[in-house]
Amino acid sequence: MNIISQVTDSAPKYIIYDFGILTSRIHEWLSSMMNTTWTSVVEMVLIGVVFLSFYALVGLILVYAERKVCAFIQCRLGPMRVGPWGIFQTIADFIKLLMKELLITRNADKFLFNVAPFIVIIASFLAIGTIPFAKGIQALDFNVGVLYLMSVSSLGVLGILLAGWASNNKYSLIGAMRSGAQIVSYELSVGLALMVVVIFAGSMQFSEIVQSQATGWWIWKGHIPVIIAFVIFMIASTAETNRGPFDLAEAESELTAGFHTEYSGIKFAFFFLAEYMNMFIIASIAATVFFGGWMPLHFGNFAAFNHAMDYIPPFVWFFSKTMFVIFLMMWFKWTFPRLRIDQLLTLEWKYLLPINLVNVVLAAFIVLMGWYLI
Amino acid sequence: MIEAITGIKDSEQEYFINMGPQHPSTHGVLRLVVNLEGEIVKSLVPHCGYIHRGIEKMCEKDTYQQVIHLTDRLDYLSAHINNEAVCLLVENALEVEVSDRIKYIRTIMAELNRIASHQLWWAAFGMDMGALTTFFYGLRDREYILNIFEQTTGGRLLQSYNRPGGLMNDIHPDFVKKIKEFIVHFRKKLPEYDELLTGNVIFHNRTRNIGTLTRENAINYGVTGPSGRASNFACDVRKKYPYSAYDKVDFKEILFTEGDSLARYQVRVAEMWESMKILEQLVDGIPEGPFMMKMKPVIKLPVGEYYQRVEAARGEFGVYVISTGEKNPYRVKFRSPGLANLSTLNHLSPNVKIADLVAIMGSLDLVIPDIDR
Amino acid sequence: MTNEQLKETIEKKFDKATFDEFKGMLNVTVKPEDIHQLLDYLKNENGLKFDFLFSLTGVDWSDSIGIIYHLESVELKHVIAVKCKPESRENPIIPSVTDLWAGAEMHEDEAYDLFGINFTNHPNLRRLMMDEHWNGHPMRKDYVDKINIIDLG
Amino acid sequence: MSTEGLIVFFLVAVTLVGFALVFSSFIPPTSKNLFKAETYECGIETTGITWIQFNVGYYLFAILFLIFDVETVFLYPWATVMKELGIVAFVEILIFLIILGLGLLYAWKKQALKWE
Amino acid sequence: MTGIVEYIKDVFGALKSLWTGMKVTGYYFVHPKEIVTEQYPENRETLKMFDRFKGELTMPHNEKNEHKCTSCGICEMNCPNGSIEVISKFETIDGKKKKMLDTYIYHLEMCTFCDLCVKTCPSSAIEFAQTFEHAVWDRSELTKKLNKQDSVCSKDIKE
Repeated sequence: MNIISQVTDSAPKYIIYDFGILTSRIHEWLSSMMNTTWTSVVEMVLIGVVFLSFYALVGLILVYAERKVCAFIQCRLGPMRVGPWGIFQTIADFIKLLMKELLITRNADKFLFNVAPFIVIIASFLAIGTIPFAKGIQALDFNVGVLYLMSVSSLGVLGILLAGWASNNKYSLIGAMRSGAQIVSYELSVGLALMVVVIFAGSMQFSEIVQSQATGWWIWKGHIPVIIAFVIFMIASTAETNRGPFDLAEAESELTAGFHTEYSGIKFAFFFLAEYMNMFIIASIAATVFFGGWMPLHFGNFAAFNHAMDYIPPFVWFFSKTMFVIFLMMWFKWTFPRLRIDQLLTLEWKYLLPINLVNVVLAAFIVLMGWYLI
Repeated sequence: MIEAITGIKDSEQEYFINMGPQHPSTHGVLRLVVNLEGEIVKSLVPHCGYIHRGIEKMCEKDTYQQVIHLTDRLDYLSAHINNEAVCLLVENALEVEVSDRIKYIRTIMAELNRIASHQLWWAAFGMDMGALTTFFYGLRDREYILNIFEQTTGGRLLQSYNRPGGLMNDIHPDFVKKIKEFIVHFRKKLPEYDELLTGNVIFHNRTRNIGTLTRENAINYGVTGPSGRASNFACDVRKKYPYSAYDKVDFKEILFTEGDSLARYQVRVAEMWESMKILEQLVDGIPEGPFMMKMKPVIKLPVGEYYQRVEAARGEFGVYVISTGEKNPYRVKFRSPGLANLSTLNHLSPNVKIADLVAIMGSLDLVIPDIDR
Repeated sequence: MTNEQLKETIEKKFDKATFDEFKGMLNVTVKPEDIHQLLDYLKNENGLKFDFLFSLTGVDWSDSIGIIYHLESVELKHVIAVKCKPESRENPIIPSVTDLWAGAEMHEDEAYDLFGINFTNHPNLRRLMMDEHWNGHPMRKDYVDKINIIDLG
Repeated sequence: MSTEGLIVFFLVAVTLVGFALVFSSFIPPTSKNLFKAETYECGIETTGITWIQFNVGYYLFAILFLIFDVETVFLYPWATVMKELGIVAFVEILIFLIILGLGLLYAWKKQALKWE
Repeated sequence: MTGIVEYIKDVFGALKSLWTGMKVTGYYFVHPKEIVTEQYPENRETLKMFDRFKGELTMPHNEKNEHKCTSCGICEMNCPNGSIEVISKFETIDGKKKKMLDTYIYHLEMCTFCDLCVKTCPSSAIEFAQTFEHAVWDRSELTKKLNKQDSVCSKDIKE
């Protein structure tokens, strides 16, 4: 294809597929047809539609994947009825939830009760824009990408807090309070764990972080501090997304359903969807930062092997890495018992935070001494 | 602000929350009215009776054979052991000596039932703690036992297999083979239980030093069974007053001294091993003999009062019968282990968190129909 | 201690108590005014040490309504049944033993609920099984409830 | 592109939820029932009010969080330029982190990191 | 210093215990052979209950439309829940008045499957069938008449 041949002479050798060219072609084509304002309007509508459909698709796939993974872990088959191997189960569920009556309890704070699902969805939707799926496929490429992502992703918990508070249900309220405690704690660890890679990469921009891993992923290149950071990031981000074993805000054996006890129909579905999208976002960030994002796997001097790897499209690399991390998170959830609220805080403040601080210093030291692979 | 709305002073506001009757972790329809301070339980009042069926009253109208099927429905997870208690009571009252075959089969069935009960408890306890996978592993292994039950007795959960004076049917020809298969299977799977929960650091921290019951309190509250033995209270009726074939087998009474939720957990897991040992000793040597002794079609107990104790999966199960010489008992009382175990919840719950309350309830292994009767 | 010895020991202290033995179980029957003292004695006396109350049963003897306590000594391994028969059938009053055995609380609640036995000094006497506003005490022999009970007899 | 992109993403998310909510409040069958609007508390009516002041036990954590979150924001610019500045940056941040670490240690020793 | 060593030991011990648990679940994830799900409506043909399974009470009839019930009422007497009603009639055969079964009513909704009726039946006229799909739309459908239309009692029929 034209795209590939163009790239090979100008860009460095390892990038075969550059979607930046595709997007700029579309941009040129659009601007040749209409004036600048309309071009950008059409582009934005395009971006919105593409990401919306992507968002919905990922949500459906992840719910299905979770049900199958947990079923296999539990010696079950999982959904098998709707479609072959039950692949249309989530679509059926979605339609069912859409057709359910929306209930609001009598004493609820109706405005906040309705606002809460907006917040969780907005938070996850804003975050998904920063993820670099391939070279050139990234809607929002800020130079403070990591910071932006942290700030946006912590918005979601606000929705959970509001949902729990507005329901006027005692279980929901306790669930909301718990999620407050959780966000207060684990925000720090996510930030500090990502900081380790920022130190190595020397940039907070996601596209540059990916570029810096062209010669090798940070989890190899940065060895000990990055591995520690990855473990901490996995723990803390699982907590951030309110997933088991940190699902204290839901805790169905203690608080029946926690913050979403009173939600029904599509409103409940949005909380559900947001949880899975957050999982996807966290996983793709982990893939981007620690496993090189869409960068193919390269081994030192095996030129033939590296070249072969280059031909696998970046989408495949990105999604397989993301799926691996998502699988890890599912594996955690279906293995471990839930933590208690004080243990949750102990884990953060007495274990993750001190280790993290030491780890940041260690990473800085290693960068200083140049003991990492380039 | 709230003071202005409600007229209640901030310091006097009480936060009451109903756990149950429709709550996932009460395993039935128990209702706990919990007074909370934030996450911490200040006090707790259990309300029972949501599944009260008046079984004791119903027994007064039934013959002794008909009482059996009601005992199934007390602690449905140790249905077989409850049946056995009534049968032993009638046999002792009429001074009927049952054959060794009956004794052996009863003991095997009781131990299978105990394992099945503990498996379900383990499964549900893990689920209470948030580890949902344990539920399926526990039920998967329990299925083997239920199949053995079904093949011989025709019932999976409620068997009504024991009859005063013997058994309903003889064992199925495959009975021994299937038990041996089960033992081979379960000896492989039981270590997984330990790997999944017992050693897990989260589980350990959630249960250690939670709901500690001292030996004095265990006796004082009448807590029996695994929960009592976790507090070093040697309350095993199988050892104290051996019945059926328990005097012929060699097994350990599991005793722990800690008395916390973890100890209660460990006692039950260890008891599964012990029960398997009992099964192994008995299953090969089931003697020949009749499976039903000769009994009159209408059983009338001599005038008097009878008490029979057996060790059910949750503790000491007792049947107290006053007979006036009629074919119906005059008064039947079932000493349910559940009610005594529940009464400690009051004592154990203050100053624990909600999550701990769930852990304590799970470790006490409450079965609500047993409490309500 | 054998049942004979038990009988002698108790008789020395409580001469009004009546004794009978059936199927190896010693039964002691006392009036409500002595019951608490007797149980206290049984629990705390050195040679007796009946510290495990394994059953507390309400009984309707048709002429009276009372309680049977089944006691066991964990250490000395002997058992005894203590009966208490108040005079009044309509309103039997028995002192509570919750101060001796904390576990008796819910059993006494149950006896109150189903038999209508009033326990004095009970910390929180309430209906355990039935609805709070239930009329009557279902386990009494003369209790009739035409609406709720399917009569099988 | 970035700022406009933000607005686009925001609007798309709002439209998605808003449309679904509007759809869901008109299309599905509804039925009126007094008890439907009851708060769920395991099938029992709630006693007392839900929104009262109660001790959630993490006030101190919230304060600590503020301190450390600000610190993280401070650290990010440093992390970005750490490679270029070298030893100076390292020593400076080491001092900064040691002071912070001492603070955490102090809070730890003072039992502030204990849920009450 | 020992404090720090303990601390590090704690962390690694915890991680190790988590890994042990993950090994178990991971094992099952990659071993689909361990799956125990039975796909119920699909396996109807192969699904066979044990002979002794107590599904519902039936009264076997032979091809001549005969059953063994003599209408003695022992099963009704033994049933703890009153789920059996035996309605008998008197017929004069060869000049002798004989008790015959008119209708044998079985309330499946009340039955607790205690097996007392089958075990006490002196003529082995009733037995439990292995059916288990009892769900119906209306409770009254669970009240069944066990003897077929115009069936007669014959003590000597062979099963």
